[in-house]
Formats: sequence, C-alpha cells, structure tokens
Amino acid sequence: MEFSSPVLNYTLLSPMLILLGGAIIGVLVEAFMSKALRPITQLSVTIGSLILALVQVWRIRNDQSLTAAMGSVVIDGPAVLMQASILIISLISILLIADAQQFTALAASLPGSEEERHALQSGNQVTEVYPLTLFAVAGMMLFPVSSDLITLFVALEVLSLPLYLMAGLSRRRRLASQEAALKYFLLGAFSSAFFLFGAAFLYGYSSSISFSGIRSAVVGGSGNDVFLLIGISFLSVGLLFKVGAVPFHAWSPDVYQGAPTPVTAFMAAATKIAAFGAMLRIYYTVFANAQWSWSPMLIIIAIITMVFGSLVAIAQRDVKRMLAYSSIAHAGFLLTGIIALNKAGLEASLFYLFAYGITTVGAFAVVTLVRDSAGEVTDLNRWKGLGKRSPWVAIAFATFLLSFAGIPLTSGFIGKFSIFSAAYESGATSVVIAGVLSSAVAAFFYIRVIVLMFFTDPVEDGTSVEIPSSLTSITVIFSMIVTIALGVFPAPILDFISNLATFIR
Amino acid sequence: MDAANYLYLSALLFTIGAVGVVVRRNAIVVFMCVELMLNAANLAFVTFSRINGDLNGQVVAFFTMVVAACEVVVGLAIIVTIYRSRRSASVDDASLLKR
Amino acid sequence: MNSLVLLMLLPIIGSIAVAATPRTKEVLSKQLALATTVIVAIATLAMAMNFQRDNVDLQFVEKYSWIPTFGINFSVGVDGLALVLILMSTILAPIVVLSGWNEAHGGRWSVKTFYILILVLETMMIGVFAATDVFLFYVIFEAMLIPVYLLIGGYGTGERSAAAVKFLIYSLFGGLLMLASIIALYVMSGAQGGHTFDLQALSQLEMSSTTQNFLFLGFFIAFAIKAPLWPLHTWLPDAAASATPGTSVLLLGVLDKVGTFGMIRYCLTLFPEASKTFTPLIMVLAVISIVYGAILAIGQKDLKRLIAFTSISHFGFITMGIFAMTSQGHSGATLYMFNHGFSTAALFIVGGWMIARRGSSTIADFGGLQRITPVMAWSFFLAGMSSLALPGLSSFVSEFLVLVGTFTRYPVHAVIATFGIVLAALYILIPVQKALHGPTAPGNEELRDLNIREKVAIAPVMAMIIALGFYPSPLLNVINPASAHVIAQMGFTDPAPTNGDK
Amino acid sequence: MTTSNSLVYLIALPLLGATILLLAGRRADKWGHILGTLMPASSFAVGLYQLSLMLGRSAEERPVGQKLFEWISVGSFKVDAGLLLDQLSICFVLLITGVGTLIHIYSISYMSHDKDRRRFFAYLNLFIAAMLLLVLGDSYLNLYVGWEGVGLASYLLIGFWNQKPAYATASKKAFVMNRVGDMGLSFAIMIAFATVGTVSFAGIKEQVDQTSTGALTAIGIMLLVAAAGKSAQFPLQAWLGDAMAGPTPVSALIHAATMVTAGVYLITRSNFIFDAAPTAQLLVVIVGAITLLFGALIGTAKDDIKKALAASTMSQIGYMTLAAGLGPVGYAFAIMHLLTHGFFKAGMFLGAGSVMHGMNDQVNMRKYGALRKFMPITFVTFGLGYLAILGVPPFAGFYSKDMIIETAFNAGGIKGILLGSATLLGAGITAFYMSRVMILTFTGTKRWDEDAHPHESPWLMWLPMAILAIGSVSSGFLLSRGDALVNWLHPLFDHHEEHKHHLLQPIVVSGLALTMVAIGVAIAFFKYSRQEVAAIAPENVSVLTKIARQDLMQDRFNEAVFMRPGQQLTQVLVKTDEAVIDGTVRAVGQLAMSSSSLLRGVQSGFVRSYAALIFVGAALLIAGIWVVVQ
Repeated sequence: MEFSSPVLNYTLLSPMLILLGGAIIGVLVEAFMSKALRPITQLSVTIGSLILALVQVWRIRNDQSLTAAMGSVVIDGPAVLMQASILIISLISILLIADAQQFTALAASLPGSEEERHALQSGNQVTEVYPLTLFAVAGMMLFPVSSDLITLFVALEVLSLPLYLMAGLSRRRRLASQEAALKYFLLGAFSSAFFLFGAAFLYGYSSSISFSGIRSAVVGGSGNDVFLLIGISFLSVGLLFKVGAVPFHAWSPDVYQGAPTPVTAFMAAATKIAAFGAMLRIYYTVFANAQWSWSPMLIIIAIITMVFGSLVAIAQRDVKRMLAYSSIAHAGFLLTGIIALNKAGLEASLFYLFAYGITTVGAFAVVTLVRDSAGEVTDLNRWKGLGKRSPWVAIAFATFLLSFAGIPLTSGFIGKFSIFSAAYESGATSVVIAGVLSSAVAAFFYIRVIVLMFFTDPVEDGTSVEIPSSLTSITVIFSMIVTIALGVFPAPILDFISNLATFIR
Repeated sequence: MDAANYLYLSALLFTIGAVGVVVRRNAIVVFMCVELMLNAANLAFVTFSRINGDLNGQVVAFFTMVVAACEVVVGLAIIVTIYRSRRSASVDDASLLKR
Repeated sequence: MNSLVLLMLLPIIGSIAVAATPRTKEVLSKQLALATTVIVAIATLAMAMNFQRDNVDLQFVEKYSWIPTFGINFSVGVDGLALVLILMSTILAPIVVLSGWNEAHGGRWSVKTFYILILVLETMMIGVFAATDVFLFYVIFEAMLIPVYLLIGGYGTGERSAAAVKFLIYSLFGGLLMLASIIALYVMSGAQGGHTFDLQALSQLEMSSTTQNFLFLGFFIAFAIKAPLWPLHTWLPDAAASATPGTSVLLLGVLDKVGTFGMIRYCLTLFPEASKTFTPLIMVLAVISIVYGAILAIGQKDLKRLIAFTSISHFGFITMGIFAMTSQGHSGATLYMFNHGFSTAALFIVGGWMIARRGSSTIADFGGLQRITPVMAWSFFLAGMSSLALPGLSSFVSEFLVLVGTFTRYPVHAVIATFGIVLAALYILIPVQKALHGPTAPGNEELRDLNIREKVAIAPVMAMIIALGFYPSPLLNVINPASAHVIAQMGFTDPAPTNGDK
Repeated sequence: MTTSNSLVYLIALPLLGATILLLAGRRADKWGHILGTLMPASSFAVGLYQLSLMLGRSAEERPVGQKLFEWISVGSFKVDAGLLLDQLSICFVLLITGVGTLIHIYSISYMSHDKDRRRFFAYLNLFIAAMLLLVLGDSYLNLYVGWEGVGLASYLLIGFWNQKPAYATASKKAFVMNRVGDMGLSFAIMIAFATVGTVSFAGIKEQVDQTSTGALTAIGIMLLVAAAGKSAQFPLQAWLGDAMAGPTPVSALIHAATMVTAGVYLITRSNFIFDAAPTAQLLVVIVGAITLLFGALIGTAKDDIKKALAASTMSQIGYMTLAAGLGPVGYAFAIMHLLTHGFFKAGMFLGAGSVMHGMNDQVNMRKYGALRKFMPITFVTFGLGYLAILGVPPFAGFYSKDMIIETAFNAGGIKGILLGSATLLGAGITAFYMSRVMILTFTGTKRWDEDAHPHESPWLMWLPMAILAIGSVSSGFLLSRGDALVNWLHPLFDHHEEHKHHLLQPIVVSGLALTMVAIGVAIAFFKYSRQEVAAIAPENVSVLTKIARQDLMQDRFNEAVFMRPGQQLTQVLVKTDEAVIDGTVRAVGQLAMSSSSLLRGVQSGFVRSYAALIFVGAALLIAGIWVVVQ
C-alpha cells in the first residue's frame, strides 16, 4: 500500500508550532546557557513565543478550516477565541512564574538537603518551569481544537504531564508540593485511562476516530447505543476530571494548595479554558444529537458541583484552598453553559471562561504577595487587617472576590447573567435556580474574606505585603482593569465573541 | 471466535486496574494498575479495529503506548522524588493536604 | 438643566473632587461634599419645576445603548412617583452631610472616604429611582449595597461589621432571587420579539400565570427584604443600631424605599395578575408588620433599634396602601414614602445627636433633657409627633389616606392597622417620657444644646414636616396622576360609596 | 351659605401667639404672658363681632363658612381646609375664648413664680387654637385635627411639671387613652367615607336619608367612642383624675370648661347621624347615665380637692351626654348645661387653685378648714359656683340641670323612669360631695400644716373668679329666658317628632330635684360639720368608700386587662423576634456552616479515596445514563 504525505496548513497550526518551538529552545537554553543568563533568556523566549503565537492567532481569526492537519485539527471562531484566551492567561501567569522565589532551586534535590541549600546559595536556580509551561500551553491550545480522538488524547497528555511536574516545584513546603504532584499525577493518569477507554468505545460505536465520523454516526443513530453510552460516560469522566467537577474534583483542592501559587494560577485559569473548550466542542458538535442521554446526568453533576463547591468553601481557612473550592463551584456554573447547548450558551461560556480566567490569575497573584519571613501566608486568619496594611492590594483582592461572587459592575456578574440566561433559554430551569442559590451561599464566604481584610484589626505577626517585581504588579493591575472593564463595558468583547462563536463541523 | 469476548476481557482488565488503583498502597503498583487500564483500553481499540475492519484502532494503540511511556517517565520521576524525601512509596503516607 | 444623567453625574464629580483633597484637609472635603449635595438638591428642585404634572408618561427620558448584545440600555426617566422619591433623596443628602458633620471621625477609614461613599451613594440613589431599564435598575440595586455596606461596617458603632454582613447577605439573597426572575423575563422577551430590558416592553410580555407568580415572587421577596416586611425584617434593627445616624437616614429613608418603590414600579407593572393573586397574603403581612413593628418598638431599650422598629411598622402601612389598589391608598403610600423619609430622618438625626452627646444609646441613660437641652428635646418631640402621625403634621395625611384607601376595599385590615396609632402613641411617648421628661438623669447634666450648624440642619426637616402637614397639595398633585395611572393599568377602580347598601 | 373671611383669625391669632412664644424662647420671658393673654382676648373680640353679625341675620342665614385651601384631594376623597361658624359653634367659640381669656389672666399671677411661665402661656394658646379649630372645622377630618390638637395641648399642660415622674406618666396616660378615642373617630370617618363618600358635615347630612341605618349606627357608635375618650365618659374616663397633675388653671380651662366637653359637641354636631340611628343614641344615653353616677360616686370619696372637682366634672358631663342622647329635645339642654357648667366649674377650679395658692399647693381637703375667714372672696365665688352646681334656684345649674332631669323623665316609658331617677340620684349625690368639699375647705376648724399661712389671692386671680361667679349666677337665667338658647339652636336640629308626653310637670321635677339636693346636703352637714374631721383619711371605712377612693377600680381594671397583658405580650414578642425569627435566619447560616465542615470530610487527603470517588462517580454516571436511556 502507498502512503500519501500529510498536507498540513502551517499558518493555522503556527500558534501551536511556535509554542512547541519555543519550548524546545527553552530546553536547549536550560541545557547550555550559563546560569547567570538563563532566567532572563528563558523568560524572554517564553514571553516572546507566547506573544508571537497570540499575534498568529489574531491573524488567523477569520480563517476557518476543518483540515488544518488532515482533519485532526479544526480551526474555527471558538477555536481562535479559546486559544487567544489561553495565551493571554498564560502571558499574565508567566509574569507570576517569573518570580523565582516561588520555585525550588533544584527539584531533584532532597527537601532540606545540603545539595538544595548549596544550589540555592550558588544561585544555581534551574528554570525548567518555562519550557514546561510552554509545553503545557501548547497542549492546552491543541486540546480544544483537536477533532479526532488521537489528537484529543495526545493533547490531553501534553497539557497534563508538564503540569504534574510543575505542581511539584514549590520552594517552600516541598513535601506538600511533591504530594500535590503525586496526587495530581496518579489521579490524572487514572482519569485519562477512563478517557481512553471511553474513546475506545466511541471508536467502536462509530468505527471512526474523527469527530465528524462519530457525529454522523450519532446523527444516523446506527450502531450499538451501549457503546455510545459507555463511550460518552467514560470520556466525560476524563473531561469532568480536568474541569474539576464533583465527584471528580477531589484532586483540585490539594493540588491548588500544594502547588507553587503561580502554577496554581496558571493551572486554575488555563486548564479550565482548555478543558471546557474541548468539552464545548465535543458536546456541541459530536454529542449534540445524543443530548437525551447525557443532558440529565450533566444537569445533576452541575447542580451537585456548584452546591458542593460553595458549601465546602465556607469552612476553609486557607486562601488557596478556598479559591480551589470556589473554582469547583464555578466549574458547576460553567457546566450550565454546556447544558444550554445553544449559541447563547457557547458565547456565554467563552466570555465566562475568559473573564473567570483573568480574575483567577489576579486573585492568585495577590495571594503570592502576602508573605512573611517564611514565604507566602495563605492562612486566612493572618490576612486580618490587610486593608489597613496595604489598602490597594486588599481592594484588588476584594474586586476579584466580588467578581467571583457575581456582584454587578464586575465581569463575574455579566458572565453569570449570560450563562444562566442561556441555560434558562434551553429550559434548564433547575440548574439556574440551583446556580442562583449557591451563588448566595458563595457570596457568604467571599464577603467573609472581605470582612477579614477590611473590618478586623491586623495582628502583628510579621505578615506583610511585598511585591517581588513589577511583573507581578502588572498582572494584578491588568487583571483588575479587565475584571472591572468587562463588568462595566462588556459590549465590545461580547460582540467580538458573538461574531466568532460558531462551531464548524 | 466472537470478538465480543475480547471486549469483556478488556473490560475485566480495566476493572481490575481501577480496583487496583483504589486498593493498593504502593505508588509503583498503583501506577502499574493505571498502565493496566491503559492497556485494557488498547485492547478495546484493537478489538474494535478488528470488528470495524480498519486500522485506526491499531494506530491509536501505538500512540497510546508512546503516551504511556511518557507518563512512565514523568510518573517515575515524581514517585522517586517522593520516595527519596519520604523514604516510603506508600500513597497513604502522603496526606499532608486534606479537608 | 433637565437631564437625569447629568444629575447623576454631579455627585460623582463631587466625589472625585473630594478624592482629590489632601487627607489632612478634612474640613475641605466636608465642605465640598456639602456643596455638591446642595447643588444637586437645587438642580433636582429645578427639574421638578419643569415636570408636567398631568402627563402620566415618563418624562426627562434619556436612552443610551449600553450592552447591545443583551439589548441593555442605559435608559432613565421619571414619573410622579420616581420624581418625588428622587426629590426626597436629594433633599435628604445635604441634610445628612450637615447634620453628621463629625460622624465620620470614629471610622476605620479617612473622613474623605466617608464623603466619597456618600456621594457615590447619592448618584446610585438617583439612578435606582430613575432607571427605566430593568437590568440597569438591578445593577444599581445591587451595586448600592457596597457603599452602604462600607458605610455601616466602616463608620458604624458596636457590632458594626456583623450588622453590615447581615445586611449584605440578606440583600444579596433577595437580589439573586430577583436576578433569576430578571433572567426569565429576558429570555421570554427574546422569545417574543427581541431581547430587551425595557420596562414598557417587558410589561407587554405574554406569560402563563404560574410563571408570572414565580417571577413575581422573585421580585417581591427582594423588595420585601429591602422594605422590610415581616418576617424578613431582622437585619434592619441591627443595621440601624450600628450605623451612624446619617447612614441610618439614608438606609431607612431612601434605600428601603427602593423596596416599596420596586413593588409599585416592577411588581405591579410587570406582573399585574400575580400581584392580584398574592395581594391577600401581602395585605396580611403588611398588617402584621404594622402591629408587630409597633409592639416591638415599644419593647426596645435602645433608641436606634426603637426607631428601626417604628419604621418596620411604617413600611407596613406603605405596603398596605400600595396593595389596597385604591387611589387613596396608593397616593397615600407614595406620599408616605416621602414623609417617612423626613420624619425618620428627624428622629435619627436628633436621636443621633442625643446619643453622641450622652455616649450611650440606651434610653434609660437619658432623662430630663427638656430642661437641659430644650431645643434638642423639642426637635425630638416634634419628630416623634410626626412619627405617630399627629394631625397637622405631614405623616398624618399620608397615614390617613392609606387607612381610608384601604378601608374602602379591605375594612378588616384597615381596622386592625388603625390600632397601630394607639401603639404609635406608646412607642413615641415612652421614650419621650424617659428621655425628655422626669428628673435629670445622672450624666445628663452637662449635655450641650444644639449649635447653629445643627439647628440649620434640622430646621428644613421640621419645616417640611409641618408645612406638608397643612399643605400637601404640591406633592399630591404630582403623585395623584401617577398613582391613578397604575391603578387604572391594574384594571382597578375605587369602590363607590355603598351607603351601607341601602 | 354666606362666607366670611375673618373666621380664620379666630384660630390664627392664638396659634400665632403659641408659635411666637415657643420660637422666641427665653427672650420672650418678659412679655410672653402679656402676648399670651392678648391673643385669646382678641379672638374673643372677633367672636363677639361674628356674633353681632349673626344676630343681624335671619335664622337660616346665620351659618357662615370660609374655605381656606384644598387640603387633601385624592380621587373622590376631597377635604378642604374649611371653617364653619354656626349657632352651635359660636357658643363654643365664645365660651372657649371668653373663659379662656379669664383663665389666662388668672394664670399671669398664678404662674408668676414659675420660670417657665412663658412656655405655659404658649401651651395655653396652642390649646385655644386647637380647640377653636375643633369647633370650627366644617368636616370630620378638620375636626379631627383640632381633636388631636387639644389632646396634644392637654398632654403638654398636664405634663407641664413633668420633672415629677408621676405627672409625666399622667400626661402620657391622658394622651394614650385619648388616642383610643381618636381611633374611634378615625373609624367613624373611614366608615363615613366608605358608605357616604364624603366626610364633611353638610355632605353627610344631605345623604343621611339615602344611607342605611346600619352604617349610621356604626358611625354613631364610633363617634360615641371618640366622645367618651375626649370627655372622660365611661369606659374611657380613667385619665381625668390623673390629669389634675396639671397646673390648676389647666384643670379649669381644659378639664372642666372646654376640652372635656368636646365629646358633647361632637355628638350634638352629629345630631343628624344620631337622630337616624336610635341604637347609637340609646348607647349615648346609657353611657351618659352610667358616667354621671360613676363620677358622682367617686366624688364622694376624694380628699384631694381637685380630684373631687374632676369627679364632679365627669359626672356633670355625664348629664350633658345623657341629654345629647335624648335627641332633638335634649341637644339644646346639653349645650346649655355645658355653658353654665363651663362657668361654675371653671370658677370652682380657679377657687381651688386660689386655695392651694394660699396653702402651699396643699390639695388634701382634710388639711384645710375654716378658710372662709382667711380668703373671703374665694369663699364667696366658690360658694356661688357651689350653689350653681347644686341647682339651687335661681343659680345657673337650676335651669340647665332641671331641664335635663325633666327631659330624661319625659323620654318616655321605663327608659324615662330609669334615666330620670338616675339623674335625680346623681343630683342628690352631687349635693352631698360638693357640700363635703365646701364644709371641709371653708368651715370647721383649722387642720393646716404648720407652715401654712393662708391669704387671699391677688386681684389678678380673684377678678376672673368673680366674673365667672357672676356667670354661674346669671347664665342659666339668661340662656333659658324665653328659651333663648333653645330657639337660637333650633334651626340646626330637625324636630320631626315633636310629641312631648309630659310624664312630670316641670315644677314637680324641680321639687323632686331640690328634695334630693336637700337630703344630700343634710347628710354631708351631719357627717362632716357635726363631728370632727380627721386630718388623716381614716382607714376603717366601708368597702364602698375604699372602692370609691380607688376611682371604682377603673385603673385596677385597665392594668389587669390591658396594661399587664400588653407588657407581657411585648416582652414575649421581643424574645420571639430574637429567638425565633432571627433565630431561624441564624440557623440557616449554622446549617450551611455545619454541612460545610461535614462535607470537608470527603477530602480525606488519601489519594486512594479520591480514586475511589472517581471510580464510584464513573459507575454512577454510567448507571445514571443507563437509567435515563431506559
């Protein structure tokens, strides 16, 4: 049999290729560059490739193609929007990652060992985190645009594996950090096994691994429904795990807490976009006609997720954990966007993902600022009176929290409103009501933090706000501006989204 | 012989693997169980490819092996670091982060 | 100047000016705030002059596209009802600033922050009454909570942050229920010819009676919490007890009016049928609020809490008047909103001065003030008389209109409510006797009487209370057409005299 | 109806006075009392001027009105700020301003030692203004304004010395019990509007024929409640005794001459309603009868001179109410007794004040005695008033009271007998307790405190007493001469049933009355003049006396039935609000909290349990989808 050489549309793939290229350069830099120059070079390479990729995405924003890579990658409006959001989020997260204080000098060394201390003193700070990030970003870019099972699976792994490692790189509380990495890895692998198994049955059902093939099988209704159902449920397990929906959420609080905060920020924001992007594409295109089967379960999961997340967050005493649970709750809200299964739902989800991502990065960025001699302070009780110590940081954090809570004039409110109205439009009233009620519960713990910061007096325990570099401040300020701008004048973005938000099949 | 039996087998292997993940303490073993699950999936793919009479399934199987290999690299790296710092490969010891 | 938007901008500009002042120049920021509020008040009066009384359509309408994707406009306009409430808010603002000249000093944050918050709040107060786009209304309705929350939590006394949180959670909860209803309306409007939030358009929507009932509840509960109506009232006493007098005035005088205003503007306009369905229940709740609030007021030992409970009773009257669906009840209720603003303001302001001087808000700590500080005592007494609706004072007109209007359709409710006037005599005269009469209580000997600033601040309120008692026509002439319009839209007509069915 | 633009001045002048005195503050201390006295005097002048105009017109032309402005107008509910001066209101206007002026004059001297005299005059002026509004308002709502206005003024004046807690309480009590009555008035107005569609006197009068008796009865009963509250009639009488806490001139003006008679005015003014509602009318009579005996009995046991007089006031107003309840034949006599009573009771109160003035504000009659030598003028004026109230011819009471007794007997049937005998009995008891007052105060031996140096009061005080004394001598004769008052008021009332069946001839009535009086006086004489009076009230007295001393248990009753349960209810509700309603809210919060910490348990920290969670989740998911599909 003769093979025909694959036809690739490099322009459309360029954003991802650029990132991979940058990543490889990063690896080489790590290997051969002198330790003095390494950090700055890595940073510039990373930022450079991210910006380049962003530019590329902007340039291809109006191109549409099902055959960017022999039909395994689809580039359409939503794809562009998701990739753009991922890149922007990554850019501002990189600014946080650039703070070397957060990362262990030598991941391979034993915690507290001579080796580690030496590496630290000699300033022999390894910077593998940058290429890892780029690989992860590349994976995230690929995940929502892949249009066959292989690509989907590969992309999933490409985005996951670097994250597993990054989770373990924290400089302080390394044991916890490594534990986080372990948990994340084992559970991630576990869930991707489900994912793969589901993929196998979809293949079995439709005798095709391309989305279009599966979709036409679903539409046609030919084939063994049992396979389809097994396929859908197991594939969903893999995806729901990534987005952190109950009961597949268990990893996220631990990992969010254990991982270095910049990584948490990156992970919490970007992974959600990638995973939801993929979900949106799969459920809106591939499974759309099988809605009868999955919609009810997804509704239940969504409700459980938002209620659980909001409730458990109340009792949290650790900022990062609290944010983790709040992100679980938000996963629930985002699921309503998928349940909606209409254009409004797609637009709303895309807006929500972007807005939420920005706010999340901002919030974690603030977390990196509150420190004492031993590093970050994540114990909420020690955040008391932050508003007195450094009002602006506190105000920024308050803004992010209010946006999470969905108070009007913040991006969070527009997001909630649009996604709920989309869900209501599709008749999923129960989800909307559950969402509204759990928002009420959620508001409670966000406000508690605000009270803590502004209305309780500071305790003198060396907790202070120190800004590592102007990069972090850029992130915070940028996120704050976007959060408010999207709340007050969302019109331009919304229009931009609604122009592009149509899946091509 | 009926290809469906291979599916039952793969389902069985998958379940064994999943149960193994839940019950075994040693990180390495847990990881091996995950590998078992992946291979169960592979078996399913191959079987289906046989049933459907095209090669896609087998191609997938190859990809999966590669991916699995990468996972091994990352996984072992993490497990080894944990082992070195904790002197134990039991996943139950690693429970600092909870509630 | 007939632009509501400009009117809304004025306080913002003022707040920016205040923000620009150096932290040390506290007096300057106060003066700026005062100047702004006075200008706004004058501007509002000027607009009120140009208001065409007998025109029931919205006036001073302005409309700017805001979020076209969702069909949201920044559209404002007023009818008699809204105009009267805006007038009340803007007149109260300078009085609050002047009377509470020093109340920002005990706060967590700088004095100027206090006035920035007040001015921002004033903008929102105008906007919330002027909004004719449901989304815009909701946004302001929710956003308003933040400045009030900060004012209570930041400058209040006692359990201020707890009270502030209670207030916020209560309101947010109600707001979210309302949001659910708003979403439903929005979706339905989309299904029936184009997404919109325009009040007029939404009032035309077709919907099943069940839907209408649920959506109505979404709105009504939000408003019933704001107003507050029994049994959703428990946040108010705490909030009022911890807030500064000025904040309490704005809270009870203006913000809570948003609740009763909303009942008329949104519940009745958007869900006429559902309103009728729920009227029996609401009337009962209103009557309970009247009596319950009064009795609890009698039982209070803390002056601020007492005033808060009297307001619960008064809001009962307002709600009753609204849902009685007679022109007397309706106009009475609206007039009541206005008058209550001033009589409660008077009580809180003067009470606040007493408390500030004595350093305690426990009624038992006062005594014999009539001889030590006659002017202050008299102001308090007059405020009290207005609160118990003494004929010849403004509240009497509104309260009696509500009662008469209710009686013609709901005699039993009206009769029970009327017992409230006896209880009112008690809840006012008991504190009056304890605080103003009797022998001079220890710790009261040295109290100062009102100074010029305070006299200037309270004089207009008192003037208003007396003048409107004898000559309410200017307001009634503005209110009547609006109320009549609503009643007509609801398809009600006043019951004709029965002659006892002879 | 002819209009007059000067009516408003009647009210405006005293109101202006009050405003000036209150706003001017201490600055006005020098001249406050002068201004305060001039204002009612000048409205008295205006009143006389209006009277002269009235006399110049034919009976039908006499009523004049004045519309000031549109007060309230919503839908069909239209009320103008309008005044009405007719034959009835002019009587009141003159009484109020006339007696009022005298009492102002009296107060100048009586209050001269009080540093708050200016404030006192301000309150008095406020009262005059409110009272005039009450009698001049042309609709029930306008009347209501004056009605509560006098209530306020009375509250302020009773509590004038409110630094004494007891006095402050007394004033509060008065206001609250009045409010109960006011509630009745507002009910009446509401019913009127709901049934008749208007609240103006004229408007309702026109429609009486079209209106059902039931509605009218309801209105009537509610008006009666109002009247009872204001006029201290049974069962709302309890506040009057305590109201004596106010300075004596106040008791004279408000709680004897004018305000307490407002109830009688209300009933007379509403004659068209009561005439058409027999049931309501009957109730009026009953209330009147009960009260006149009730008050009289209390009077017999009081040692406090002012409280004794207050009790007698209550009883005398009972007479008026009774008369007003007898319908067209009674109204005029009610008003006549009201006027004469205004003179002699005010006079006696001022007398009492003068006595207290001399006795260091001692009010206990057992500490008086033999004062006639020391304050002759007071003795004479008081004495004349005494004779008047007894109804000894030719003094004022003789005319007015006998008319009422006679009309009562002539009410016909068993009703007539009962009422008649009640009034007769009342006359007898009145004679007894008034003689008791006379004897204890002016005759017998000195029972003074050591520091008492009784002396006649200055002319500023005895002059008004003298003038009132003249009134109490002559007024009855003048008013009844040729049925002057009856004819004067005649046009206001419609006399469709003019069939007088004379049960007893006037002369017989007078005879009976005088006999009763004689008996009463005799008993008093033997009980208090023949034997020594104890300076301290004896405790070993009959149960009846004990009860009478406690105002026939009225306060006990109110406390037991209203106050204590009320207080308990309040306490319970306060606790409930905290525990139950707010408790529920807090419970919800608690629930969230606890469920939160419960659910946290899921996050055990063991990776294997997380894996198990995923495993189970996947199983459930597949099962769920399966269920859904089947």
